[in-house]
Amino acid sequence: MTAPAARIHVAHTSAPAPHHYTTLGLDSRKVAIWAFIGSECMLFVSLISTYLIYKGRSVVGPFPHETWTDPTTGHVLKPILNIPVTSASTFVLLMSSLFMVLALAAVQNKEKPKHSRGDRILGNSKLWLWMTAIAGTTFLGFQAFEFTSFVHEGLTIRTNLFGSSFFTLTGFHGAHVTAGVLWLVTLLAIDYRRGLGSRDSLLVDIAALYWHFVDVIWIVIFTLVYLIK
Amino acid sequence: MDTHATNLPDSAEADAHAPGEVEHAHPTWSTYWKVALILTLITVAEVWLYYIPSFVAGRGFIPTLLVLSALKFTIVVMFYMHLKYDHRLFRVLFTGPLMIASLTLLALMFLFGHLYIKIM
Amino acid sequence: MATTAISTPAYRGEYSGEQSGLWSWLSTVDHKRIGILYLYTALFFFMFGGVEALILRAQLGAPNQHLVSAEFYNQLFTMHGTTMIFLAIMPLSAAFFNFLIPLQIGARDVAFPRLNAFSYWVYLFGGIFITVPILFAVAPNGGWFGYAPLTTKPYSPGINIDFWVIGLQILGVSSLAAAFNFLTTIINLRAPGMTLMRMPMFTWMAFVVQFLLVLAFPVITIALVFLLFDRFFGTNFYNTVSAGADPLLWQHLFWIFGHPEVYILVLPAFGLVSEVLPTYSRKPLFGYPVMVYSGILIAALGFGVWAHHMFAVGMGPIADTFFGLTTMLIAIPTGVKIFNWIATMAQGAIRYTTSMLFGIGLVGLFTIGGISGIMHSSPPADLQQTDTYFIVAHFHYVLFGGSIMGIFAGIYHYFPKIQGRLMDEKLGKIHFWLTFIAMNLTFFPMHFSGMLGMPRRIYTYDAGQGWDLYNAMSTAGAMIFPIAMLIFIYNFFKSRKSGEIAGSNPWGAGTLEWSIPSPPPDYNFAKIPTVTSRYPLWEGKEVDHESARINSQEGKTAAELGIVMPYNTIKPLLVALGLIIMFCGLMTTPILIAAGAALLVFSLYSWLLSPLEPEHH
Amino acid sequence: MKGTDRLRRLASYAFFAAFAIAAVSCNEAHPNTTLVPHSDFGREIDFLWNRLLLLGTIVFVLVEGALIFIVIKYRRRENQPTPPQTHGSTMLEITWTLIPAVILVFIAVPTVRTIFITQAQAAPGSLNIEVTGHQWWWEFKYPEYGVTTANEIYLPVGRTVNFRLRSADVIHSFWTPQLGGKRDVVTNRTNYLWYTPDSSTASSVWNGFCVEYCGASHANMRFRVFTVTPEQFTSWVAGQKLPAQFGAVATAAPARGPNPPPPPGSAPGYIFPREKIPDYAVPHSPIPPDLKFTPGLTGNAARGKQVFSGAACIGCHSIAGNPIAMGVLGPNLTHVGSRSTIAAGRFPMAAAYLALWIKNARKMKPEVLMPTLGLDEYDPVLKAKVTAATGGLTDQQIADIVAYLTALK
Ligand code: HEA
Ligand code: HEA
Ligand code: HEC
Ligand code: CUA
Ligand SMILES: [Cu+2]
Repeated sequence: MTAPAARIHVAHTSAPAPHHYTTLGLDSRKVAIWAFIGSECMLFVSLISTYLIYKGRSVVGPFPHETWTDPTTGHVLKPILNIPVTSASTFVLLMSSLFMVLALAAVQNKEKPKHSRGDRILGNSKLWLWMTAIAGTTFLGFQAFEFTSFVHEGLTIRTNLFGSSFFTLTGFHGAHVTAGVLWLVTLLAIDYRRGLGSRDSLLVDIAALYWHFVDVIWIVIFTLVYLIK
Repeated sequence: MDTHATNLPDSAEADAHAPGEVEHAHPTWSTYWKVALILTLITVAEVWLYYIPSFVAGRGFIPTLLVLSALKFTIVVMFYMHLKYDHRLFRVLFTGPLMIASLTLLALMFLFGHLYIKIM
Repeated sequence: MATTAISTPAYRGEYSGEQSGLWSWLSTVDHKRIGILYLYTALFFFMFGGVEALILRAQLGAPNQHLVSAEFYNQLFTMHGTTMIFLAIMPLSAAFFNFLIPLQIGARDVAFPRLNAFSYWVYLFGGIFITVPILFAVAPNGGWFGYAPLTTKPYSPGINIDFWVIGLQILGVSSLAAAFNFLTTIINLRAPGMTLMRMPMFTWMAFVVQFLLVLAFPVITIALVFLLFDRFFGTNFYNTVSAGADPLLWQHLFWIFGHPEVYILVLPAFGLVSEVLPTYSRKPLFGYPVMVYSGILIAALGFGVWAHHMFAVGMGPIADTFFGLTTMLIAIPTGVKIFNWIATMAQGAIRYTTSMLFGIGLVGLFTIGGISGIMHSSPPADLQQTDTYFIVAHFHYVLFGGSIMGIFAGIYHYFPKIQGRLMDEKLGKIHFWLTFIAMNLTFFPMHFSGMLGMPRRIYTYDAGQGWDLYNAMSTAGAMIFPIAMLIFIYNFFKSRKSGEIAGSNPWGAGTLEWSIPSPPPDYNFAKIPTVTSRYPLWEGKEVDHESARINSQEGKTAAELGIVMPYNTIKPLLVALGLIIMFCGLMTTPILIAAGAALLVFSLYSWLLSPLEPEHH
Repeated sequence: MKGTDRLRRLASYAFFAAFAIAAVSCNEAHPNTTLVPHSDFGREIDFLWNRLLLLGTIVFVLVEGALIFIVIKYRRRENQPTPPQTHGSTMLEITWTLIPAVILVFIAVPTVRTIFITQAQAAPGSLNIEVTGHQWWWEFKYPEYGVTTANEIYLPVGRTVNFRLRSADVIHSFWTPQLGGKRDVVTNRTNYLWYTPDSSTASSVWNGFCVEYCGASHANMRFRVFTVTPEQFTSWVAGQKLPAQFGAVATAAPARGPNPPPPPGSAPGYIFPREKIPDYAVPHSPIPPDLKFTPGLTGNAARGKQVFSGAACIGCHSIAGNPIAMGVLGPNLTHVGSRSTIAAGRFPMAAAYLALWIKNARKMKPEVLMPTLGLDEYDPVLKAKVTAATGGLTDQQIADIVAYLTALK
């Protein structure tokens, strides 16, 4: 499919140029991911603003923090948010960030000598990538549980303004986590295929930045959506 | 011939960066777990506060939660996303948009009457 | 002093022999070729949007006419606005970003060449997706800002709006991908010595625009997602009156995007004239640092003024005051730009090339649009102006008089760099003068029809309203545009074939892109230059670019020079295709969604896992 | 190049001359001008506008003047050496940052003042009118008097009127250019707008428009404002309050004030005389060429009442005094015969137009909600022919309805 344009390498490079010249000596991919994260701030702020704007404006329940009695049927609906469960999932996501930094450190230090068993565990990139991916998946599991129980309790994306803005906001976050898990799995596949070494640390670093950012967004959502009444 | 011209420092912003990743003073395992601990503690504190009805009813509840969450936010960004140690360009690329995003959020809250200023 | 490291010999043939034919265009990752693709496509859409405008004008030429039905008229103005903004001006700017940024900063390509190709293909497919419906009279008909709840399912049950929602979403993907790419390119691929404060002004404005894109597009993405969910899944964001939805949410989200968007449309043109005016005045840009800061300031302030499009919605006195005042503030940095351009020309040696005429045209005409903008910025005064032709006059002065004038200045200026030949100056000047007259004859009377009470977006109006004369003038003016455009098109294709050979620096310009052959070789710079000033070719030695020109006749290929070039690849196109198929599936059948997703994922992985270019050693 | 630049200058003079002419030109030629205000609100805006125009013109003349001067003066001459390579001037740049800033202060201060004046609460004792925007017509209610009309407002001069604006469907915008600025009519929100028509405007007609794009017939969502003397207003209200009646019964109307009792068959209260309505307020919309009505038919109002009461009409229209007509989807027709236009200012109120309207409203006005009702007519929205089974009305039936409706004064 591809037609190689030119296969001849640089003839007399005076300095050992590892890759193309870059102005700041930074890898372009890392610059791009930070720009992307900046852009994502606006994305999530739009979602969060909408949630907050519509907060307290729903005409019918269920509501996040208040009980609601359906005037037509007389059903009493409890506040729908389940703080204990979400606290647990929040904790899991926080831990995944720890695993992620450990995965990155492991990849960065791949070639460094390992002296103790602790060093070897900390230096096991596969382990930490797995842990991160599992934590992410667990978080998604919690979310799936949350969504289904909400639907059972009578809150769907169509029920009221709260339902629409809540599911869209947390759903977008969940989609980001899902993409992150896929990314991690891809890294794992590479790790199994050829091993990730310190020369790949950038690959992991970028994934990690994305992962942490998704975590950071959850920190905000947890407070604004779940805790503040 | 030299296609990758010699790396003249870019006087304005390339301080001391040679091409390729520069090893900064990276945080280590001990930083990482401490950070995780702090994050966990803050989260516990947040949820705990949520369950104190008198505090929730008070005026300090929302500000406290906002501050705590901002604190967590900052810690993750600074340490896990190693913004504290990284090139300052990244700080600009992140804080700039974050500022605009926060101001937009604030403005929207005013516009939809969730926050208001009293005049007259 | 030999301040510039001018490139060494470089070049042979138009493009390397192995890169011609249709396949090479489909699989190209060369930023210059992608720029050319953008240019052609966007010019096509510009004419398409123009023809839509001509039909609008024909209908409005006299009262109570019925050339087109009300329904079709509404599709026409919606698609005219949408086409001009998203399919003509933004991509025309993108054409210049693509072609010029790497050349101006001394880079071999953009940071992510394949992503660049992807952006283009998504734009092309998205453009086709959103344009084709009008041929079947089922085009979007909600206006270019698609106010909810009119655009929600209960009030727009047809598929018209679906095309709009999905089409804009697709185009957003393209713009965002391109923005990350250029942002990274400008930050990270500048040649040694090309500090930020030495960057050519076009690149600077492009840089600012990328920030605007990166921050504004996510907002409309979300606004459109809500609308999409409302239409497809029955959510309540703007949909249901009974659920208590607030339609102002859409307006706020849209304009948080929409106002920065108008600066996205005009800043590239500002950048282009900032190259054009100094060149033909043979003087450096006056007040370069202030030009940079004012550009940044315009962009930053641009995020705090959005609600000036909503002065009539009843936001209350405090919001009106705030947004009115921030809007007025923008006049200051913009004014500085206007004055600095004039000061650039003062004491210069002005050559009236076509490009320069368009550049001067921008300064003169944009000012008019800016002044009417300030008239809208006073909220009570705007209550008599908003949604009338006075607004239509304002935005055509800034969009046509600003963006389009600037882009034409850029086309005439850079045509020789792109094609290696000069455009015909005589035809060019006819083009300019016809456009200038048409522009003023069409849009100036709209100030009157507006202040005399004519609402916008009306497919017809009654006789005796005092608007007949001004509408007749506008329509007459509009009919001159196609003549001008046809002359331009003729000139463009004729010059491409048989124009005078340009040489590397036909205009005696001062910036880096003029130091290499025209058209530039695929690798741009045989040797990455070291930059020591803002106008290296003016401050360096004349012989340098003279020798570069001579050398360009016996240039070498990248292979001979040992320059590593990226592989051509079709994968970005396939990913874009997968994306489009997915979105088409959303409107038709889930099978297509699955097929599109499969193609997308497969091609994306195969793209990401294949190397960009040959190994270095 | 000299010639062309002179041309440019001439052109700009011409534009400004034209602007000046437009600004001073009288109402008749420019019946919707915003430049000749007739209310307190209008004058507030006009004051701002004049200042904006003045300052804008000064900026325009100075900038374009400088531009043209420099472009001509510094054109390249033969063998000219490289011009001086000036890079900037801090003094100059500070100057042209400050001057616009000062100009803006002169705009900003009165702007803020006017914002707060015009958005204050309406004075107590104002006349309240509830405006509801519908796709594509206006419903007006006078809650104090229990009067409902469509597409026409009567205002007593000298009294502040406070509009309460709400929408039944999408967003519209309410505008009477000569009387004041516009205000959007937003779904799920209530907006207010007030102004006081000048006393000098008694016996005038003003055009009003919907100025927010609201769908297919946005262009046809117009209305009329009649400013009348307080006495005429009182009489009008009295007439409108009565239930619908036609024929001789009308004389029972109580006529107050200086107006003599109306002759039989005319309106019970004051109505703005049709012959005094200026041309700009009389619709000229063309009739669709393919819509025909049997010539020479005469209708019977009493029969028309029966047909009306048995047809689809009652599902959407109310007529006070006809207990079966209670619909709320369409305009209230109680005094439809007293209005000067139908279909939101698209056609004059006259038997010929009304007949065609009832026969095929959707051909008369794109995509209206009111269905096509003439027998064998093609409904362009439903894309089907109207049959007897779907309630099609013969021309005779329509003529009867028309007789009935035109008599409702
Ligand atoms: C290229 C695009 C572009 C640009 C650059 C601008 C620039 C400006 N615009 Fe415009 N605008 C649009 C495109 C643009 N606009 C579009 C498309 C719409 C309509 C959208 C729609 O409804 O469809 C619109 C609508 C619009 C509105 C809403 C009107 C309404 O619907 O009611 C307002 C209100 O404040 C406004 C204001 C301004 C102002 C203050 C500027 C300023 O940036 C202008 C600043 C420039 C100058 C002032 C001239 C130079 C300065 C000097 C010479 C200094 C001295 C001058 C003074 C002191 C006055 N614009
Ligand atoms: C960059 C943006 C841009 C540009 C360049 C233009 C260019 C033109 N625009 Fe428009 N316009 C908008 C952006 C733009 N417009 C927007 C955003 C709206 C608002 C839409 C909305 O309300 O939603 C609008 C609305 C708008 C209206 C108001 C419609 C309404 O409210 O009802 C009108 C009416 O006159 C109009 C006219 C024109 C005309 C005559 C041109 C001319 O300059 C066009 C020039 C013509 C050509 C360039 C065509 C040349 C053609 C050929 C060479 C082909 C010849 C060949 C054949 C005939 C086969 N435009
Ligand atoms: C589906 C509802 C519906 C039905 C049925 C209907 N109308 Fe209407 N009618 C409307 C609406 C809505 C309008 C306003 C149309 C507009 O101006 O956009 C209207 C307008 C009118 C007007 C003009 C009123 C004015 O002041 O502008 C008349 C007269 C009228 N209808 C008469 C009739 C008659 C007679 C019938 C039956 C034979 C009828 N309508 C049946 C909905 C209906
Ligand atoms: Cu109602 Cu436009
Ligand atoms: Cu704006």
